[in-house]
This record gives sequence, structure tokens and C-alpha cells, in this order.
Amino acid sequence: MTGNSAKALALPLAVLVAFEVWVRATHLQSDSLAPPSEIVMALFGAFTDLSILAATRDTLFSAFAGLAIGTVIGLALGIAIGISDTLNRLMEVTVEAIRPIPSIALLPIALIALGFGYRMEIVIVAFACVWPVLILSRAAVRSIEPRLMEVARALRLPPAQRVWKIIIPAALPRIFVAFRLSAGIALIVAVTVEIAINPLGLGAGIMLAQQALRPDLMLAYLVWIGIIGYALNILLTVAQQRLFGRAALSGDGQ
Amino acid sequence: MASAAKRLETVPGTPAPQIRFDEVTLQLGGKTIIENLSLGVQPGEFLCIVGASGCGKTTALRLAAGLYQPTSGKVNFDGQPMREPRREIAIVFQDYGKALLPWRTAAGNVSLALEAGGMPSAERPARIEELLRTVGLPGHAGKYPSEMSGGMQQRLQIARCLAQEPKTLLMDEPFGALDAMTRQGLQDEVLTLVAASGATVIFVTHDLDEAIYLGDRVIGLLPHPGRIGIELSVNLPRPREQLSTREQPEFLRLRRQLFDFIKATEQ
Amino acid sequence: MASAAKRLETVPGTPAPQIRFDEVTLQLGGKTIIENLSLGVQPGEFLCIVGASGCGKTTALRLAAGLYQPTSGKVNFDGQPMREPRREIAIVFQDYGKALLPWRTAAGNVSLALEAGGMPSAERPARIEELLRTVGLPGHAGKYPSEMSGGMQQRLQIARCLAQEPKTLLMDEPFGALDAMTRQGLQDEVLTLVAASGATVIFVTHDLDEAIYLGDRVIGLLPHPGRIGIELSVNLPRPREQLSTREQPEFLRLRRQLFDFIKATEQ
Amino acid sequence: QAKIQVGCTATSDCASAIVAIDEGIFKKHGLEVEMTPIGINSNIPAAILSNSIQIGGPTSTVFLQAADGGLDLVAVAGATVMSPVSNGNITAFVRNGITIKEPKDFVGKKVGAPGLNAFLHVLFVKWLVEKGVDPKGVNFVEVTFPTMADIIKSGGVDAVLTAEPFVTRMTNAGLGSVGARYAVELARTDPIIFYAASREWADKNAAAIKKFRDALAESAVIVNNDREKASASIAKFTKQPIEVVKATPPNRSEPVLKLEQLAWWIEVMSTQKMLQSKLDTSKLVLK
Amino acid sequence: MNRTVILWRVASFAVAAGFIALWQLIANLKLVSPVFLPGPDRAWASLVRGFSTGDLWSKLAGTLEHMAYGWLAASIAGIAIGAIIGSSRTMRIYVAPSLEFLRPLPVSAIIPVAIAMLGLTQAMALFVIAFGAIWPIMLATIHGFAAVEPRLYEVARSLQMSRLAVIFKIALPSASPDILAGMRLSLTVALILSVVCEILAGLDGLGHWVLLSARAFRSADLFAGVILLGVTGYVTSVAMSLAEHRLLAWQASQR
Ligand SMILES: Nc1ncnc2c1ncn2[C@@H]1O[C@H](COP(=O)(O)OP(=O)(O)OP(=O)(O)O)[C@@H](O)[C@H]1O
Ligand SMILES: Nc1ncnc2c1ncn2[C@@H]1O[C@H](COP(=O)(O)OP(=O)(O)OP(=O)(O)O)[C@@H](O)[C@H]1O
Ligand SMILES: [Mg+2]
Ligand SMILES: [Mg+2]
Repeated sequence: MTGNSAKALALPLAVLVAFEVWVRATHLQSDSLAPPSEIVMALFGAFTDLSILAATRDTLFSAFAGLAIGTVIGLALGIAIGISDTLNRLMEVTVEAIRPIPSIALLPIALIALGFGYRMEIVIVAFACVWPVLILSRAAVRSIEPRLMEVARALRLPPAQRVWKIIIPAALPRIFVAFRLSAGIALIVAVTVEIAINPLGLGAGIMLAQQALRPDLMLAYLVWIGIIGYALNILLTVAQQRLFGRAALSGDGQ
Repeated sequence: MASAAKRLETVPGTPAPQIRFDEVTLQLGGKTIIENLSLGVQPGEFLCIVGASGCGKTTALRLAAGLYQPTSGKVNFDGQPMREPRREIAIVFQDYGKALLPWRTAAGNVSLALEAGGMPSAERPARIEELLRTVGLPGHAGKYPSEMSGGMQQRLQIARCLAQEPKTLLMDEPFGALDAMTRQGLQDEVLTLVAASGATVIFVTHDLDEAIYLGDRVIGLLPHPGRIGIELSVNLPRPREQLSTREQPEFLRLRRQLFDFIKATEQ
Repeated sequence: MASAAKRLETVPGTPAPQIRFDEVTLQLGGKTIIENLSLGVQPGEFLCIVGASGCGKTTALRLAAGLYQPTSGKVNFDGQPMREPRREIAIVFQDYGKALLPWRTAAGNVSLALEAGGMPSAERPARIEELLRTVGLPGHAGKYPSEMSGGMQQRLQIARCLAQEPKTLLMDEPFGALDAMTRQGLQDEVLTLVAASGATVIFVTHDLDEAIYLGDRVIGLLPHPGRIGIELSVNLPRPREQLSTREQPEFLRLRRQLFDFIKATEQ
Repeated sequence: QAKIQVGCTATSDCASAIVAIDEGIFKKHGLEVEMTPIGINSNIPAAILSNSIQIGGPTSTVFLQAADGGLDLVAVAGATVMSPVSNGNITAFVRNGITIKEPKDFVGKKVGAPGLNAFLHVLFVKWLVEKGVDPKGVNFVEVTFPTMADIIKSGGVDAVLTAEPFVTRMTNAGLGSVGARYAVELARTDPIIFYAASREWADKNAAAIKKFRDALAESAVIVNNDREKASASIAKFTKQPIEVVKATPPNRSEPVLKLEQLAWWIEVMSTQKMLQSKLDTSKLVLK
Repeated sequence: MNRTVILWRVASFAVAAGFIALWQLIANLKLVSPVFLPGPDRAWASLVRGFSTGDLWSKLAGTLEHMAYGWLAASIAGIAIGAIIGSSRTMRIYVAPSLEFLRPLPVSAIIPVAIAMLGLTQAMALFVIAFGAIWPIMLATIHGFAAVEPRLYEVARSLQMSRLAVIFKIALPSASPDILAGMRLSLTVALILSVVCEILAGLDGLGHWVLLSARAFRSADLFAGVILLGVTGYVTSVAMSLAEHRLLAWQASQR
């Protein structure tokens, strides 16, 4: 295990060393690039003055709030559309036409309507998260073993119990996968909104560092975002394995 | 008045059939799957249906369960038309792996039927234990279906069906995917359970030996569209026994008759 | 020198076995699955292996195929040790649905074996047609496996195995998932094909009737760990016939013997 | 009295407000003011309308386009105007290997502007037109300030419209040379940036605006005369290194906004087809 | 049979039209200031104007070009890397963790770095779009390789097929449904990233059109751009499912 993690570090370390050597050798002067050693120092500096931690808190807050709202909306729509074939066919064009609209294109409108701050960012993140959750939970519901639905019919379970006792638990593993994907999207969108407009969080940190002509600090933020995303993914993967590793799930009716 | 009179007329003297197909025709996707099927199953009877693959056995069973509605004709249960599935009718699906909730333990799966029946949660555990004991799974209440062998899963499905306290048990090739030994064991178990509960059974299988071994009556379906091609009464004594019953001349005679019938339909 | 002497010694007079297990033991995941299994299969012989579920039938077959290497002991083919799978040995897997390439048509699936054998592409179509005809699928060259019934898919897998022109055919419950009718048809087909090609066959099944009906010899395995528990020679005349062969006293005697053996192992 | 949020981009253009905060001038006038850094100037009108900020510092072009688009904004005070010094900071910087002798040499070149239809771009086009060159012959693309040096070096564009401190940095790095000092040649003294608010807010807070103007009048003197103090405040707001800030003089602060100055911008932008309606200057500036 | 499919399509379009009517109603009643929310009529007028003056065509072409090239690059690289990682344990140990680190990086944050390395060029756009769009394809390929039926590998072994033959005849075709699904996801990602790229790096395309419209506070033009993006997304995804349908004709579910 430790051997494998050491091997996993080999490639990035090699790249970093090569980059450092290249920067030093060519006496690179750039407003967008900096040698790894300086990036590490900048990251260290940002930690000591706590600015990066505050920015992380802001970004994660918006990302998670947006993720939660988007997931709930996407799940409700996805389950409804997944259960009803009629609804699915009727909504197809609408969903497929709205889905590819990049949330970033809606930024100007969101800014005017909601102003700077958490609210606008949360709305944009939620908009971006609704679609993957909707699409995947719809697919999850539609792929539920038809036999289980027949069992529900034969037992004459009322609709609410059908959703709660059969549909949600059966689709849960795949819904969680959708959630995991959306968590990554939420982080990316939150940072993008901050870079484009919102004076908050890690994205604003990147923009400020860039405008302040501090490429080392800018790249330090970038590295930090990568680390957060990596950690988030590991966390959710572990959670997924814990929850759904066996065929048995947590929604036991007992 | 008129319909009551007619009902009395069609079954004079004999006890009223529990399940009755009245000239039932079913079309699916523009194709006629079942045509003009008329059939009565008496309370407590064990009826087996055999037939070549694709002849409509499963479809007939689903009609009896109320999962399909006939295109024309009527399916009655206890004299009432079947509009939708009823809790008095339990179905054992062939693919037990798919019909169990993988996220619930054995106890939880049985519990589902009790919950649907509205049994208060305090009374459930005792009943669940009893049912699991009945099907021979007493120590396995906490196991998930994925931790059970095929035979155990099928027994669990039967336990859930028994939890419905059904008047009628519909079984669709319930042992199709099991190995010969497990299969024979379960056949005997089903016979015992059914004898104890007095339920009516319709049992679909493609194994001719199994049909004769289990049934009071065996019906062979003809394909395209599905209709009755042969009907045999099985006059083998009960209780039946795996080796000796199968070696009786009557058994061999019935088997040859069914075999020739199926052979003829396959061409 | 020493080993050659030993080999001569162990098979005096009789023809050299094509496949020979020599005190084979196999451990998987720390568990002993097969222990001290010794066995010789003569060229052209039809050997059936039966046994309770989990007793190691599949494992023994995979050893014969070279898909597993024994932990101790030797598996020889034509006097050569088996280090890896060989093209002269074809395996028919039970799960035909998984063993076919779903993105290739019937012809394409047969072609795979010919490609692996290095046949020039110009010669392939004719050979493919011939093989498909042999297994009774002449008009289905352009169909995908998903468009075929289970029996057709299994026949397709057999065609691909025949394309290897194997000296030995290993079959792992090849008809386990098929209905009784299709199954009996394929049993007869396999007997015909094998008789024509003269290949050696090892056939695993849990259906005792099938084992007796097909084999020259039937071996029953004992479980935990797998070893030979019974060995029966089948002296039924060939060609065999579904109904009459199965009603012969010799058939019934062998069946009862095997049945009692399996019953005993299950406890 | 509620806190007033003033939103500006990270430049020296809002120096008068920054200094007024740092020197306690707003406080003296009974105002509580806070600066909000905003990444992109064209977001300022939207930020004002959504009440994220009450007063913002849009460039003249952004303000006029917003007004043209129907946003109900009003200018409340002047911030910076073009002056000989600030005009000298603005150049078209040309990469090595390209020589520009006269304006028409820009024809067929790829020129990076920090914002299409934004301040530097509009001025440059105006300059081209005055010199008799058809701007359609020039291929404009967007290049943000921090990436200019890298793009010039890689040859991605032939020239960039830029300002200090980037001109000096790129010259020192040997990436090219100044191709034209077009702002100097235009020699205008019209506003670069002014303070604006929504009309609704301005009407309700007339007293606060009066105090705001008075405070700016005081701090503008400091900005224009005390480089030390101004630079320190600017560096704090923009987070740029103090040496970089000191190297370039801040743009001239001019707290009073005159109607004629806006009229020039309206005319320039109209001829460049950036405005669709006829704007009434008297309504755009608060009395 | 086909008739019902068409009928459903029509009904589906009718529902979409219903939503547009609702939008018109909201705009007409001025529930939201017309400065931010133009009605569909104004957006449509702007769309027509944009096309007739020819400006919108070139913007659309620009976006389509960015999207197509970026997507193709992502597909080729994604399948290649996915196949290598999917079929080699060593690569999985050495390379996969680094990829997991790169994956969550927002493309918007990569753009300044990409510009520094590649300049303000098409190559930069290609790189950035491919960087973002590669993940669904790569992950799908890795998953597809891992999910190849082990029985098929055993068939390959008993036929003594070479490693290369196994990859091309067994693993790739077997993974193709996963790969196509990944490519389909990537198509949407590529469109979104083209727009992000055009907005943040000022490249010519619909993203830039939206940005300029927003800057000039011309909301009708902005919505025209957004509508065109939606249409582009819909059309490309329909085209993709048609292609999928043909390529996966062997799958039972496709019939
Ligand atoms: N939903 C459906 N739509 C159209 N045709 C159907 C449908 N369900 C079944 N069929 C067709 O009806 C016929 C009978 O199917 P059914 O499943 O009842 O056969 P079966 O006798 O149970 O066969 P098997 O022994 O293979 O299970 C088949 O030809 C099948 O193709
Ligand atoms: N890879 C493995 N690792 C560990 N144990 C294994 C492995 N493969 C099989 N076994 C165990 O070896 C025993 C024999 O398995 P095998 O598949 O050979 O049984 P079988 O006789 O073919 O049974 P069946 O009739 O159910 O197919 C079983 O107990 C099984 O759990
Ligand atoms: Mg059936
Ligand atoms: Mg096996």
C-alpha cells in the first residue's frame, strides 16, 4: 500500500523537478508561470496568513449548498421522470435543450438578478448540478429491475411506499454515483463563477493573485484546488464503498 | 341477476372454480399471445402448465395474477373479475435473484409483505421467524440475499409469498435455475407446504417430469397463439417420493404422452 | 530418463491417455479445492463428471484446460505437461451468453477461432459456412448472438470450438440453462458431432440422467476437497435414443446408483 | 447611516475613494465606506443594480453601454480623467519583429485589447479613425493584462493595447517596443472612470452623496499631490507590490464631472456603432 | 410503431413550446424587468438579425469548431490513455493517482496557465477543451476495460491470441458501449468548455457573443446566444445517439 502510494508520487515529482529545472535554466519571466519551489512557498504563505483557509471555506460553502439544492431538485425531477414514461417522453426536448446551456452563460443575468455573494453562486452551482443528477437518477430509476416493481404491484404497495421502499433504495447506489460526479462539478463551477465574477473564495483568490502579478500565488491556489478535489473524491469514494460495497444497502426496512 | 344466473349455469353441481379464464384472448405489441383460453382451477387444486419455450406459459400466469388484462374475455377470481393484482394471490417468480430486495435482509424481505398487509410492526418479528422456519431458513434471518445460495433465495421468495397468506400461489418455473438435487428437495418442500395450507397452485415448468411429479392435473399449451393442446389428470398417489414415484408405469406413461405432445408442437 | 520410465510403467499395454491427471492438488485462496486427483482420459473417450454443487467439477475442467496450474502434481496432455491453454483443447462454457462476442455476428464469432489459428481470410467464409451448417445454423450467419435463442447461442459456441479443430472438447454444464426439449436435441447433436470427429470429451453436468445418457464413463466427485468418489462404466449401446435408452433397466440401475452417491455426499 | 459599498477594479482609478477611507476623510464627513474589489469592470453596473454595491467605478464606455441597454444608472462624482501623464502610460506595445512606423501599419495585424469595446480599445479605434485608417482592417482579440507578456512573447498577437506597469515590464523583459502612444496623440482630458449609482439609490440618498463628493474633493488633493500616501493605499487595495505601484504615477483624480466630457464619449461611441439609442447627458449625471 | 415515436416527439416539442409560451407570458406581464429578461419574441428577433447580418453564423461556426476539435482530441487521447491504464496494472499504479489530482481542476483556472504555455491560439483552446472533456471518455474506457467479461479473456487465452489481438478484438469492442456513453457526456462538456474558453480567453465564438452582449447590456442578444447554445447541444446530442444506435446495433437494447 505505502509502496503503491510512493509509486503514485513518482510521476508528479518527476514533472515538478523537470519544470523547476526548465524554469531556472531558461530564466523564465512570466506573469502566469512560476517555479514549483516558489509555488510551494506561496502556498505556505497563504496558509500562515489563513487567507486560503477562509477562501476555501467560502468556496466549499457555496459549492455544497448549491450541490445540496441541485441534488434535491434533480433527484425529485429525475425520479418523477423515471417513473412515468409519459412524463419522460414529454419532457425530453425541454430537458435536452436546457441541459447543454453552460451555466456560465447565465452569469450576467444571475449577477443582475441576485448580485454578488453566496446566493448567486449557489444558484449557478445548483443549476449546473441539477442536470447530471436528473439524467443519472432518471436512468437509475428506469433500470430498476422490473420484477421489483411487479413485486410492489402484487403486494399492492401504495405509491408513496413504492417510492420509499422500492425505488429509492434500488436506485440509491447509482444515485450516489451521480452525487459524486455532481460534487466534482459543483467545485468546478463554484470556482469558475468566482473567477468570472464573484469576489469570493478560491476563484477570486486566483483572480486577485493574477491581477496582483503573483503567478506563484495563483498557481498555489490552483494546486490547492486540485488537492481539495482529490480529497473530496477519495472521501466520497470511500463513503460509496462503505455504503454500497456489498449488495446490501443501508435502507433496510427493519 | 343475469350474470349470477349464467355463472350458476356454467358450473352446475361442481364447486365454483377459484380462478376462471373465460375465452381469454391477449394481444401484446399487435401479436396475439393467448387465444380463446378457457380454464377453471378448483380451490386446493395443483395445476401444472407445460409447453415449448415461448408458447405463452408465463403470459397465462401473469393474466391469472392480474399483471396483464385480457384483450377480450374474462379472468375471474372467486367469481370477481380481476382488475389488478390482489394480495390473496402470491407469485413466485422464476428469477428469484431479481424478485428479492437486495438491500433488505431475509427478515426484511419477508417483512415487506407484512408491511404491505398492514401488520403492526410489533407483531412482525414473531411472524417472520415462523415463516422462515416453515421454509427451512430458521437461522438466516439476518442474511442478505447476496449471501444466500440460489436454493435459499428461492425459499426466501416462497416465504415472502406465504406471508401474504395467499389463497392462490402462482409459480413460474420456480426451480428452473437450480441444480437437480436442490430442485428435488424443493419440490418435496412445496408439496408439503401446499398440503398444509390448502392453497390453490398454478405451477409453470418446462420439465415434464416435474409437472407430473407435482400436479393433480397437467395442461400442455400449444404455441402461436397459446391455447390448450392436451390435458392430463395425474392419478399418482400422494405423498409422492422422488425415486419410486418416478419409476411407476403410470408416471412413465404420462411422461411419454406429454413428450410426444411437446415433440409434435416443436416442429 | 527417470520420469520417462515412470510414465511407461504406469500405463502398461493400454493406449497412452490423452489427458492425464497425476496426483493433482489445487489450492485457491488458501483453500484446497482439488486433492490428489489422478485420472486418465483415453483418446476418443466420452467422460462425464457429476457431483454436488461446489464439489470442484468446474475447477477440474479448468485444470484440464490449462486455465489453472496445479499446486502440486501434474496435468499432461499427449504426454506433454500443460503450461497454458492450447489451441487443440476447446472449451464450451456453461454461460454461452458470456463466452460469445456480442459485437460479432455468428460468422464473426466462428471467424475468431479461425483468425487465431492464422487461416487466410480468403478461406474463412467457406469454412465458416460449413461449420455453421454442421451445428444446424446454416441460415443464421449474419445474426448477432443477442438475436439468437439460448440453444442457438450454445450451438454457435460449439461451432467456434469445432473451428479450433480440437483433439479434446471440454464442456462445462453446456446445457444447464436450456429447457428440456432443446437440451435433449443438443445432447443428440453433440453425440453425433463427437462420433464424427473422434474427439475426446470431458463433460461436466449436474444432471445424472444426462451424464449416463451421454458418457462412456461417469465419475462422481466428492466435495471438500474434490476427489473421485465413484466411477461407473456405462455399457449402454450406441447410438442412444432419448426415450428408449432412458427406460432401459441398466439406465435406471446406474441412475439409482449415482443418485444414492450424490444423496450421501450432500449430507 | 448604512455602510456604503464602493466597488472598483484593482487599479488606481478609485484612488480618491481608497485614500479617503485610509485617511479617515469619509469618517470625518460622517460616512461609513468600504471598498469591494471587482474583477472585471463591465460587471460593475450589474453589481450596482443588484445592490451588491451602492457606488461603483465603471469606465465611461461601460457606463454608457449600460445606460444604452436600459439600466437606470446615474453618475454621482468624478474619479479619474485622462491627463498628459496618464495618457503617456497608455501605449500600443508591439512584439519583436514587427515595426510600426505609422498608424496604417496596424492594418492586417492581430492586436490584443484587454476588453473589446472597452476603454483602451475604443480610444485606439478613435485614434485610427482620426489618422484615416479603417479599423475594420485590424484584427482585434481579447487579451487580459496579466497574460499579455506571455502572449506577446509567444507571438500569439502582434501588438497589445496596454498601460503601465505592463509597458515597462515588457520593455525590460525585451519582448518588444512601444509602437504608438495613441492616447498622447489624442490628447484628451475626458473621464476614464467616474463614480456611479442607481438612480433609485441616488435619489434616496442625496445627503450621503453630497458628503461623498465633499470627501472626494479633499482626498483628490492628496492623490494628486502626495505620491507616498496614495501609493501605499493603492498597493493595499490592489495587493500589487509597492515598488510596482510606485513606479507608475496614479491617474489624475478629478472629483467633479462635467457634462461635456460625457458628450465626447457618446459621440465617439456612437460613431463606432456601440450605442443604439440617443442618450441624454443631462439625465446621466446627478446634479 | 415508428408513428408513435414521431407522435411522442411532436408532443415533446409541444411541451417545450408551452414553456416558451410561459416565458413570453412572464415577459409580457413584466414580472421581471425587460432589461434582464427579454421575451422570446425579442430574443427571436435578435436571432434573426444576428443571422441576417452574418455575425452569428461565424460565431456559431467558431463554437462548433472549438467543440468539435476539442472533443475529437479528447476522444482520441481519452481512449488511448484509458486503454493503456485499463490494460496495464503498472500504469494504473504510477499514473492513475496523478490523473485523479488533475481531474478536479477547474478548466477556468487552467486557462491562464494554458495561455502562458501555448499562447492565445487554437491549440490552446483545443488543449483546454480536451483537458476538460477527456475525463468522461477516459474513465468510461478504463471502466469498460475493467468490465470486460472474464470469460472472454479465457476464450482469448484458449485460442492463444496475442496481447494486441486481445486489445483490438476483445477489450476495445467490448468497452465500446461505455466509451460511446463517455463520448456522449464529453460532447456536452466540450460545448460548455468552448463557451467558457471563449468567455475567459476572448476567443471568437458564441461564448464571446454572449459576453459582449452581456457587457453591452443587450439582453435580447444574450438570450439569442443562449438559445443557440441550447439548440446546438440538442442537435449534437441527437446526432450522437443516432451514431450510437448504428454502432451498437449488436446490443439487444438498441433494437
Ligand atoms: N411484452 C411483450 N410484448 C410482445 N410480445 C411478448 C411480450 N411478452 C411475451 N411476448 C411473446 O409472447 C410469447 C409467449 O411468451 P411467454 O413468456 O409467455 O412464453 P413462455 O411460455 O413463458 O416461454 P419460456 O418457457 O421461454 O419462458 C413469446 O413469443 C414472446 O415473444
Ligand atoms: N477462484 C477461487 N478462489 C477460491 N475458491 C474458489 C475459487 N473458485 C472456486 N472456488 C471454490 O472451489 C469450490 C469448487 O468450485 P467449482 O466451481 O469447481 O464447483 P462446481 O463443482 O463446478 O460447482 P457448480 O456445480 O455449482 O458449478 C467451491 O467451493 C468454490 O467456492
Ligand atoms: Mg416463461
Ligand atoms: Mg461449475
